[in-house]
Amino acid sequence: MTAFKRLDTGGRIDRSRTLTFTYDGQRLFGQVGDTLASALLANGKMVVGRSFKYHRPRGFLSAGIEEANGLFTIGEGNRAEPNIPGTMVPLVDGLVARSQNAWPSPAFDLMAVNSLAAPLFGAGFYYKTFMGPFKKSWMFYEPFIRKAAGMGKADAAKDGARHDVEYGFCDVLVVGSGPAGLAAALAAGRAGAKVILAEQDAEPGGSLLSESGDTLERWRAATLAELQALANVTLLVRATAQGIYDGNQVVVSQHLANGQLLHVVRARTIILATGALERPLVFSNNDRPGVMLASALRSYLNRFALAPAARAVIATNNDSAYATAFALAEAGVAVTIAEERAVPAGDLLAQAAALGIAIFPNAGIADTLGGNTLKAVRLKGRHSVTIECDVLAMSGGWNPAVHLTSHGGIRPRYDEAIAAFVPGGFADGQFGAGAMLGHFGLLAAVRDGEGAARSALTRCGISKMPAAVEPPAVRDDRAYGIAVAADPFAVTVPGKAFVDFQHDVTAKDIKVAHQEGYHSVEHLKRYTTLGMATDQGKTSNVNALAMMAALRGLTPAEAGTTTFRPPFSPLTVGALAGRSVGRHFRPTRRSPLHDWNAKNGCTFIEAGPWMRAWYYDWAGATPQEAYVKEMELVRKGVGLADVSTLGKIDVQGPDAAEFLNRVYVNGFAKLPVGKARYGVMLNDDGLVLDDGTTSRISDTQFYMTTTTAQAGEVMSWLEYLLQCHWTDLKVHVSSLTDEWGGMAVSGPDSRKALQLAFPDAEVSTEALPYMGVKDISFGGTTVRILRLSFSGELAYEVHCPANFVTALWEHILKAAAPLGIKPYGLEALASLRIEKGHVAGLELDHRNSLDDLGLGKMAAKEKPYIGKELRLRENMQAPERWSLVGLELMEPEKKLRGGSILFAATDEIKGHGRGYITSVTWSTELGKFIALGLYNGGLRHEGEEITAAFPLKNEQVKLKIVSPHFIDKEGARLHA
Amino acid sequence: MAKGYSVFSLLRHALKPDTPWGLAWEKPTPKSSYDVIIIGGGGHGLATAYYLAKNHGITNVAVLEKGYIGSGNVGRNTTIIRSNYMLGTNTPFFEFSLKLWEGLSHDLNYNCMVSHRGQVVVAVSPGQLDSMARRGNIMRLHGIDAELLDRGEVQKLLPYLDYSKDARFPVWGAIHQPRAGTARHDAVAWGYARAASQLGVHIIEDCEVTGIHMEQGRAVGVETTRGRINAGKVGIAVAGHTSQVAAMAGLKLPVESHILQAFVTEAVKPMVHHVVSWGAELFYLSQSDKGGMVFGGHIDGFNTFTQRGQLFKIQDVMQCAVSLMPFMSRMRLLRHWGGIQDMTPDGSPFICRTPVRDLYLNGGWCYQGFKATPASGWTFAHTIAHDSEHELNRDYSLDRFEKGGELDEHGTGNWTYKQ
Amino acid sequence: MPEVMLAAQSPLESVSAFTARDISIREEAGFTLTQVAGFGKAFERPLAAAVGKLPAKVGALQVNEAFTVFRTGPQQFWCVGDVPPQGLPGECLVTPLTSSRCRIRVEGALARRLLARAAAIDFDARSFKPGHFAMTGIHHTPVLIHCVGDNAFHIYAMRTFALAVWEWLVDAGEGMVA
Amino acid sequence: MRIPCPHCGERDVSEFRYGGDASRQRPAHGTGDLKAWHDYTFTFDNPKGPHTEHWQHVLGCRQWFSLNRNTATNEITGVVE
Repeated sequence: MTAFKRLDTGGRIDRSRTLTFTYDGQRLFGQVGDTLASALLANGKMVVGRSFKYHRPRGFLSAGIEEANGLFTIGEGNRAEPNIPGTMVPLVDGLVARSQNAWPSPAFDLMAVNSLAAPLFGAGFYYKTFMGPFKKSWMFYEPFIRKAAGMGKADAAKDGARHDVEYGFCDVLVVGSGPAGLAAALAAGRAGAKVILAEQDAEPGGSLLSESGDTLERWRAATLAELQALANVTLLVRATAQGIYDGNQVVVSQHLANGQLLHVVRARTIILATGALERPLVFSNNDRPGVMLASALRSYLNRFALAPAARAVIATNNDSAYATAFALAEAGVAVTIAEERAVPAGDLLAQAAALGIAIFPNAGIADTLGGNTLKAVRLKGRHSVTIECDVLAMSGGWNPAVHLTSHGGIRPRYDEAIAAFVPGGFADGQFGAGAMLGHFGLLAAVRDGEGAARSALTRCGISKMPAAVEPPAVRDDRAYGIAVAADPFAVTVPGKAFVDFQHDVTAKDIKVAHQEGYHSVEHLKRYTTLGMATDQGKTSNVNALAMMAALRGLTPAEAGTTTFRPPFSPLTVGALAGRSVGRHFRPTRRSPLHDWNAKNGCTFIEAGPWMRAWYYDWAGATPQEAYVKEMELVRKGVGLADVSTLGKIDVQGPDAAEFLNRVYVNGFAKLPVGKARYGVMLNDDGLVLDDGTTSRISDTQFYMTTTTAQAGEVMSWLEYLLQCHWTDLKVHVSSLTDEWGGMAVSGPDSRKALQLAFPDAEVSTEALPYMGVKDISFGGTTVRILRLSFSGELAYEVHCPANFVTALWEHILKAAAPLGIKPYGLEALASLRIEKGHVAGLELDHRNSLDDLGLGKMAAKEKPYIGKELRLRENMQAPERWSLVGLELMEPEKKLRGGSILFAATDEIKGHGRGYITSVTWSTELGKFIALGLYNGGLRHEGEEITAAFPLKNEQVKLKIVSPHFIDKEGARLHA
Repeated sequence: MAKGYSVFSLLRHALKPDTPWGLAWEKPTPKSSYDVIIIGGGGHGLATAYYLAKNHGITNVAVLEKGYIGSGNVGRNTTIIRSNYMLGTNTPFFEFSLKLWEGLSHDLNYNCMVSHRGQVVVAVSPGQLDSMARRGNIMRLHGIDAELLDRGEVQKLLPYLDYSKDARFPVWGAIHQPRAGTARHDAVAWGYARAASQLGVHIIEDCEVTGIHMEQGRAVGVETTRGRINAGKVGIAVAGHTSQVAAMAGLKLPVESHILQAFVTEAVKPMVHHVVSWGAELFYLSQSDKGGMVFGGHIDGFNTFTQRGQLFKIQDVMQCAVSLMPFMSRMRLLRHWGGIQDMTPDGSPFICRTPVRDLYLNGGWCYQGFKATPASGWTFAHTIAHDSEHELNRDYSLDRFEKGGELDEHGTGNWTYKQ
Repeated sequence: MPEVMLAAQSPLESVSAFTARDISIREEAGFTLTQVAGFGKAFERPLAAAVGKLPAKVGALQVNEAFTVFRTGPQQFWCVGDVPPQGLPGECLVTPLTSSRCRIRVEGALARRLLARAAAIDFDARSFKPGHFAMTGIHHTPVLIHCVGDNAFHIYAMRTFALAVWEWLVDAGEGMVA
Repeated sequence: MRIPCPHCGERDVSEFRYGGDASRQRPAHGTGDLKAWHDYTFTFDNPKGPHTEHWQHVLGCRQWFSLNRNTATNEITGVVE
């Protein structure tokens, strides 16, 4: 015999449409309109899970989002999600559900032996043991503890669902579609406001769905129909308002068939009509399957047409559970009420009597009897009778769902009259309505909702006020009239009386926490893990806080409550992440030559946001092989490299020269038109911000380049200086990074290559000397030729508008083909600059000063520049600072590695050393490995033999300190 | 008085359920005067009091906490402990801290669940791997454990990362510190409180300091919500609100208060057996003993005291989580919260004397306060007891910016000073 | 050597238009974009002479005969036309930006919904009407979105990010029609 | 948080770049006063309460501006004209 039976009539299920689903491999049937929970109950599944610590059998506690016990892994393979409350899963055909935390099954779980050791596992037991016998003993015990912890299992596969984020804007966001929310949405909608109504259930209606009778259903249907007809109202179902963030931004997560849609709603006003959640009562064995909340039982009965097989007991300390009792009696169930109060209201007594319901006043529950499921209850007090029953429904009062109000930092306030916390206030633009305010009763909810809508409309500046919302024609609008008994929170209960069901926190644990001094509500939570389970303490927090308050001799108001934090209910990481994951994690930045490179044997490498050309397969199959060939090409002939990723900035205006002169450490005021200059800029703190080459195009216009990595930083920095501080300077800066692309034409044959490519242009060393710049008109666009060299060879950069870069690149390759020109990539580019001793990203790491990089001489003596003052601080001028050196490997059979630590030959190899290696390359010129590094005292040690240690691989090698300019120290090649 | 904790005492209590455990720490009323007052009952303040008593025999000490102990960042962090530092005294300081962590539960007779499960920092480019190698080499040269892993080795250790072509940033390798790990954050505060209390330290909760009394340029006591309390010396350990408390003594500091968010998912069975950090963006994750994934990212990026984070940053961190570890997509976020961090321009802390005599400062912890807790308490106690810095905290002075002695590990500071 | 003409290449050459029942995404190339800035008000008169009426405040645009003029900063305009404006005097600081942006057209009954999944501004038909534009972010990159019809939009995306933005938009589109 | 850009209107904070305390007086360019630059660069009032600060609308008009925000509540009371 099962505890529940499905009724032949009533409820909101569709008996004509049967659905098939699988539970722990078993094929079961349910109806359209069922949740997984109601379908399992209809199939006689009372034990659906095991508790966290003691592995006690558990059944459904609730019918809603507060469910603590009935958690399942839903779906299979890459759609499987653990820890989903069955009460929130609408049944669909083919649904696959698995139970959790039990082996082999919830009904027969071998881990239940844990219960035997329960006295050991009291609150905070793990803090008191496992310290010995050795220092790191926890490492021995931890694996056992870890294995026992956790509920479901995560699946390692990539998520098969699709999640997206949608930004929404509205005048009024209404959270919750119970009577208060419906009334609020209707009133705001009628006034023409843009309204979003978010309902977490699959069906709108909130508490109305769990009531019986046509009157309410007619009102619900009519209200919904009108809302749906309003173009300015959007109704979202299976959509939970999870959190309110600064600026009244609300995250509403919505379940769709193929994934989740996260609505990020910027609401001018928010109406919270979130209702209330019922509290369990705390008594011995209150976790036995068959014990549930009274509201849940009403919901199973009225919404899902499930009635206890024959007998039910209702335990309550307030009036609200009587509705459940009456509905059960009307459905033919034998009902007994165990009333904690001495004298329930007279009208309830009369109605109960008329329905043949027995009431025991002053009679809490002493204990429940049965095995895995409930068989009977024993009442406490003078009655001390045992009553057989299929289901025990309990109501310990109601907690207004105040969660969202406190996300902005407003703490809830305790209301003695209803023995519960209510909103402590509302942030600007937020309003509450109905049960969440502690206003219980249907008509109160409708009134509240309409009133909140009017306040919201006023706040939005909408002056049109809507027609009044007609409330449902109900006679009896009983406010739940909670009259709390003397000891509502049952501080002294014998046996295992659960407060937090999922985390197995009992009344005794709370007593222990009190005895040990963990008094603050936060200490209580953290010490006992109360409220930390997947139900986030929705049913347990207030009971526990009130019990602790009682133990401390305080009122709950004095003891205070904990802070509610988002999300309101557990929300998948994937839903919050949306589509910005995997290859869309961050946008990929591509050079104008990307497509050409992709088609022409280029291997790419990620460099920050960029995909850069790493090496080309003409030179080799591996980067190690290819970069050496590519270097040789540049050193001996001519190569072509994509340098489009460099930051480029247009600096214009009458004060442009003065501006650059302030920003760079070296002088730019007198740079002639048609000339480029290498410049370095510092931050205010005197450390190097960036370097680059800047050319003067006209008296009032400069073409600045920056490093690839710092382009964005430098741009913002220049704008900051001009817009916030040097507002008197007439200078305008614009980013040209995307507008201009460029290529380096490098190598002894580079001039010949240019002559072949641009036969009409004069590129002789007289016409275009080193650091000369000229614009030519070519192929229908402007081509800028800059005689610069990163490699140390005779070299040029050729820039043009990005649209034409590929065509220009192909043209140069074709024109200079007789010279054997080929493309070279980033690896070779970076290696060539090491040979020349140019600093780059690995040296410009925001820790180094100008002097550290060997560039101190560049700084102007007289002229002020940014960072000048702080650059001259004591330690930054210290002779023992680490500064740039070149390094040559002295042991050719060994390997040299970036990140090696440098020591003097006589040093003991330990500690921080005297420096480190930043960049390493094979030098095609020298036929050996060389490196750049920073070394204590720098080039004062030129010629010394030192040691590089790489203890991660147990390697040490001998190096010689040399000038960082490994090639062409005199610059003859540059000026050729 | 609390009794000793052990498996035996636990058994005794199991068999005799009516004998209550005593208070973990005493709850005395404040005296009118102490030798040393520590402002702030967080991890650092409590550890300082403990080591003042234990190492220096100074037991006439009060720790003043405005709320409940551990209500600040010690109870809000992602519980990571490690010693992968490479600059100045950072390296020995954090290694000393890790060594103290190793014996902490034993020392305090309180199980802080110090788990040396190892930390793996995943590199996404060859250049980044070189930088990590530099760090790892420095560690090894200080006798600290570190291993360089290639992509294949990372895959063996962390099979759940994204190694597919879909990964926006590829796994190039990693650096692994096997002795790094996690500790149970609340237990650290409680354990220090209990141990300090047993040595005679007064831990006074719900006692907010509202002023610092000065006479002739010396700190001589504090004004509190529970009255004036005199002191021979006053130590500040209130990370998050350091500027406010220092201002009571007229000090303006190189500190800005920023919010750092943290996240925890529902518990699942063991899946992630290390602390995993990422080089693509600042991101770190571990699985708690209870089963939840605990993780975080960067600060939100502007100064605030609100303890609630910005949505865009939450989304950023979730995107990191799923992109590095695709399984995270179906994990459900249970809670997120924020802690207020003292951000300093170079990302390194202060443990030092101040321009005010008998007033000492411990703050500026940026992201790294939790792992520093034992060494911070140890060296701050030394600095207070001897009125001079310990060799391990000699670089953590207030005047380092005047001298150009920044200690920038790129754990990142408040960086807004650059503009 | 014969006269060489360099052919223009789009960053979206590797992809083709996305079309579904209520949404289409395609590149709309063939425009010139010229930024003109200046100091004070002096540069506005000669600029107006060249491109027509200027919009009064940032975020406003003016559709003139040859140019659509966007006011993109307090003292900065973007002029979009078939050819760049001619004859601007020295007080106009001219920065050609034609290559720097890629223009993507999003159109259809679902266009507003799609954009709401791409950018955090309000695309409601009652507030973002034809003739409006906004500078905002899509997929972490700066864009200018111009409403050119009831359900038609031009997105000016950064060239180097254009393919990333394109793939991001198409991905959103696929999600909506799936 | 929503930031009111004086040019583009109210936008999500993620479109902006933060620039720190705007009440600090930047020492005159080239003043040579090391102490002044140290104090300006490295020390902060860091108030818990009203704060004037720089923001740049990087994903919009790229303009820098100042606004008043309460750091205790994140409430923004307006743009500094």
